[in-house]
Amino acid sequence: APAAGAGPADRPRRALATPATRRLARELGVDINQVPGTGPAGRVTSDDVRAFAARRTAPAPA
Amino acid sequence: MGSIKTGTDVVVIGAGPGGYVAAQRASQLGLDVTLIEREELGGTCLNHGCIPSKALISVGDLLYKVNNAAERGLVVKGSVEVDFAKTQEWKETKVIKRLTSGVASLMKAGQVEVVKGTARFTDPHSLEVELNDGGTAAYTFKHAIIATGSTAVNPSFFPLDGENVVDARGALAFREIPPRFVVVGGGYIGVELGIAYAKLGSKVTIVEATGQLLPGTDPDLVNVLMRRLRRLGVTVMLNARASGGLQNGKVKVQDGEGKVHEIEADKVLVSVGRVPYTEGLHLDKAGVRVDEKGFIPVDEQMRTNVPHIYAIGDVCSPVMLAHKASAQGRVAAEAIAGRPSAADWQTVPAVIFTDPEIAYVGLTEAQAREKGYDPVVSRYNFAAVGRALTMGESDGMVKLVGDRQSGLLLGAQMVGPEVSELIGEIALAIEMGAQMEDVALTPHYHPTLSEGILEAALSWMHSIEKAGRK
Amino acid sequence: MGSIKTGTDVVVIGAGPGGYVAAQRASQLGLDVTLIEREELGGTCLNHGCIPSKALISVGDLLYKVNNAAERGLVVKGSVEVDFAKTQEWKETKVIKRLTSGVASLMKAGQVEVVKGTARFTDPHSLEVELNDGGTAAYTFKHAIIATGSTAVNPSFFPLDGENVVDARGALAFREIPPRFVVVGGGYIGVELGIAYAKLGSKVTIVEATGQLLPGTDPDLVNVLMRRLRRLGVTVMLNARASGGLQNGKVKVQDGEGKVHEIEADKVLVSVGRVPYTEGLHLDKAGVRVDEKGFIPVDEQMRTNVPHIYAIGDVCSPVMLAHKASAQGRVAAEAIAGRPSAADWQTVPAVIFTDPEIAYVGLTEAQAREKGYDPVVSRYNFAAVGRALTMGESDGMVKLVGDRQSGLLLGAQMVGPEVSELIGEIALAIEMGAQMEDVALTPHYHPTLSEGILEAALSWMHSIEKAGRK
Ligand SMILES: Cc1cc2nc3c(=O)[nH]c(=O)nc-3n(C[C@H](O)[C@H](O)[C@H](O)COP(=O)(O)OP(=O)(O)OC[C@H]3O[C@@H](n4cnc5c(N)ncnc54)[C@H](O)[C@@H]3O)c2cc1C
Ligand SMILES: Cc1cc2nc3c(=O)[nH]c(=O)nc-3n(C[C@H](O)[C@H](O)[C@H](O)COP(=O)(O)OP(=O)(O)OC[C@H]3O[C@@H](n4cnc5c(N)ncnc54)[C@H](O)[C@@H]3O)c2cc1C
Repeated sequence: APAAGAGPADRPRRALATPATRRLARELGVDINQVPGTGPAGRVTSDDVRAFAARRTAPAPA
Repeated sequence: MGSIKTGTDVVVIGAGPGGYVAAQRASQLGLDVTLIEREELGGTCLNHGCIPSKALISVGDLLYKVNNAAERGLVVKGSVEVDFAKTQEWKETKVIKRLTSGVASLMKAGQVEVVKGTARFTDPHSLEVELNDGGTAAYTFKHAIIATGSTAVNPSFFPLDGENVVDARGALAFREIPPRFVVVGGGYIGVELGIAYAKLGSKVTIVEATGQLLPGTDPDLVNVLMRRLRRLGVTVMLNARASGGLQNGKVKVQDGEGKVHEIEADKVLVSVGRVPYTEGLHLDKAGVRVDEKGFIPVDEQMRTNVPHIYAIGDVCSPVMLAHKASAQGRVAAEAIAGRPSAADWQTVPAVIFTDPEIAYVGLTEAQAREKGYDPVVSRYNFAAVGRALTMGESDGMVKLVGDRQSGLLLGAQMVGPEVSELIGEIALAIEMGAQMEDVALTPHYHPTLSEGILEAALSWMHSIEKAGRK
Repeated sequence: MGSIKTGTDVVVIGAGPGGYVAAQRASQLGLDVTLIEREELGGTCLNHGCIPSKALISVGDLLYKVNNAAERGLVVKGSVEVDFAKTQEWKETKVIKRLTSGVASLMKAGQVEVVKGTARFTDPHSLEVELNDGGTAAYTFKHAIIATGSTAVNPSFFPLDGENVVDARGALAFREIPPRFVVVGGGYIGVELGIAYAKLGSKVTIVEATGQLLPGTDPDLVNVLMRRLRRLGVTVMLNARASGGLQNGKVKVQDGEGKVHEIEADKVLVSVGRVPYTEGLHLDKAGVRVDEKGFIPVDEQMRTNVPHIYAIGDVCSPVMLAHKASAQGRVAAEAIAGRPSAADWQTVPAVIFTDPEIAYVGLTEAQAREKGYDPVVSRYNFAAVGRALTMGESDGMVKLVGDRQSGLLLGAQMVGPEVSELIGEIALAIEMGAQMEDVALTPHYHPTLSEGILEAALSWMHSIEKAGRK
């Protein structure tokens, strides 16, 4: 129990998101810190991540 | 011998909570794993750290509780004696041995090859093991995970003698309860063991160089502990320096004013820190870099500067905690298996098994302010928590830190009964990005200690409501 | 007298955990509140229920633990005796009294007018109080909150005699530990008190009419409890019916095969259920409807059929739990103050303070299937949890229920040490809509009992991964 508390990810501008959502972002190759959050207190939801990934990979309209 | 090289997907060096968990996870993911350990499976944690310390603490606790239950109508006619040989035997066979054989079964089930010996790198893709049974063996590997842990500092100002001046490992293995026990270093290891032996019957003195026990811990929490230490008869010397070892049964301690005291002692525990352990590993042969303090720097996937070599646990950062090692072990194994895992948790909870227990996670008020939040703190005392009163354990409090604007729960600092378990709820809340309201509106069973959290969250909400949030 | 009517914004009838919390919250929100209680502040819960039962349980627990710690090296030379008068005095003065005076201070701080007496409605906007000190007082109110709670069933087949055949309130107030104690009814109240007295020295028999103790509880949990009861020497008779009261120191019990046994008993606790209590309230004069079982139906804001009259706690639904009453009290107070609060929580955790403890929340596997989920269950035994071994408390397990498709954590069933506190994490997880992964990826301190939850969540993830989620 020494100097914990300050976790490795206590870094500035860390997106607010649950562990499962973070993992989803990594799975989809999305930098979660770029995803705008629509949840409470600006939380990034899994839908936000999916939408972001879809926008990114959506083929440009022909 | 030593010339036949066995190939393996993953070699894990060190079988502590970092290494054995990494080995297990890698094997679950279909990798071929070799785990090298020169002592017992389970590492420091299971054999000489977390587990044996908590075993002694819980025995001391029970003894102390029953000897202080007269008010509750439990009267000791005669006495409750400690048969310490029995305690130690129980600790070894019914606690440690069960867990380490559990680890052995896990390794077997996962078809992890366990090699007993000391590993050293020979080049970036191979290593050699000096086998405990004699001889050497050589391995080539696609990936390596370094999990060699840490070791107690042996300070020149108070050198260990392995007999009466010992590190925590030695103190956990005492054959008898030392009548007079001096602890040099008031960090969590020293304080936990100091209290355990005090409850078991030792006259204990804790010598701490700084102005506070448990440096780095919220002073509000430590104050509650200090009151209990007084009741336990533990002497605490702050701003004090012990030096020169145990001489004629005495320890020299210089206090803050420069006055020198001689404290009688049968045994001395020196616990002044732990350092990463990579001795004899020949990291240079693998090309793995260490920093100026000896830690192996890693990225979010636990990769060292050599991309196919990972490091986890105590060896890679000064947050030396078993669960951090295990979580990192899972990340490293998954990364090797090609998964997008990362050590990106927000918080690592801290617990100290003192009496009362201390636990904290996330940000303190000061840390929150530094990070640009507008922190509001609420507290709730266990003296007003029904369950605490029914247990006869009403010292302590819950402090919750929340951000005024967003309502986010940023951190908790607690001291009191079972806060080691209560912290789990808050750690999850923080990882989930919970707002204070989420905690305040979640039903908490009555009567439980976790109502302390509920009440602190409710009072946080109500204070914001009074002050006006927007 | 009785003709001068005092007007008030909110009148609360009954000062249990429903009523006093509602009164406090209403006053915080700026309302003028009158609280009417004919007995002590704190209601059943603080005076004759949750709190005193847990006080006796914890004393019995400590005694049992120390008498069974020889393996851990604690040897009782002589004996640990129970001075039960002392225990009761402690329970009354240091536990109950402290909490009830805490409630009194809260009421004072909130300027709640506390009236000691029995209330009855005279019309939809006024009531009369038969004062404990004599005389009556009359009140008109804008809003009323009915929080009159529940009362123990006094069954005709085994009538209470208030002396040797008692309800829980009576059993909590025994002046001596009954040498032979029979419990009629194996619900949580009976089993908790049965175990408490067994540990304190009674020879205990529990008679339950159905085929399982704690009807409605996951049998996996009850099985663990049954083993412990055997070790405690508690006799459990299932499918058995006691009747006819205590005759010549004997209780007649007919077993499942129709055979009649005579069980010797000094005291008998009859705990066969509780019913809503509205006697003498004259609900009809206020126009408040009750259902066929006597409960007052309410909407999500705790409104009865009369929109300005609310009902909370035991009187309004068969889930008779103190924290539910308190949470509903907050909702009612906030609704009266015009806030959009609602009793819309997903889960109310259940805890049973047996040995080992039982706790559950959310859905069981069967319930999840019924609701159309595809449930996957994982379990983890406390025998593999380091902290449990260090406490010498390794019986029990954690069961987690999750939905295969969505990964949602749906419920948990636990039996083991301190699960009363562990359930807080899961209750929050469910309220937050957490996935199993969220729990599995949140660092849990080592060594803690909550690692049982972590390991169950991890093994859930890994089993899904093997089976393939999509
Ligand atoms: C008294 C005490 C109490 C503690 N209490 C707690 C607590 O309550 N909670 C908590 O989280 N942490 C606690 N810790 C810290 C915890 O023990 C460590 O954080 C944890 O053990 C680190 O795990 P690890 O896997 O990184 O290394 P270790 O557990 O140190 O394991 C490293 C292993 O590597 C082996 N090894 C090293 N070099 C080689 C080599 N070249 N070849 C083969 N094998 C090698 C060692 O023999 C050792 O078994 C405590 C520590 C102490 C000393
Ligand atoms: C032995 C036992 C153990 C229990 N353990 C637990 C537990 O561990 N956890 C848990 O959640 N629940 C437990 N319960 C249940 C818990 O006590 C109730 O759910 C809770 O007390 C309900 O609160 P309430 O405010 O609805 O009513 P009560 O607490 O019953 O309060 C109602 C109050 O109204 C007063 N009253 C009634 N009519 C009038 C009137 N006309 N005028 C004035 N005053 C009136 C009564 O005197 C009483 O004080 C236990 C119960 C028992 C009996």
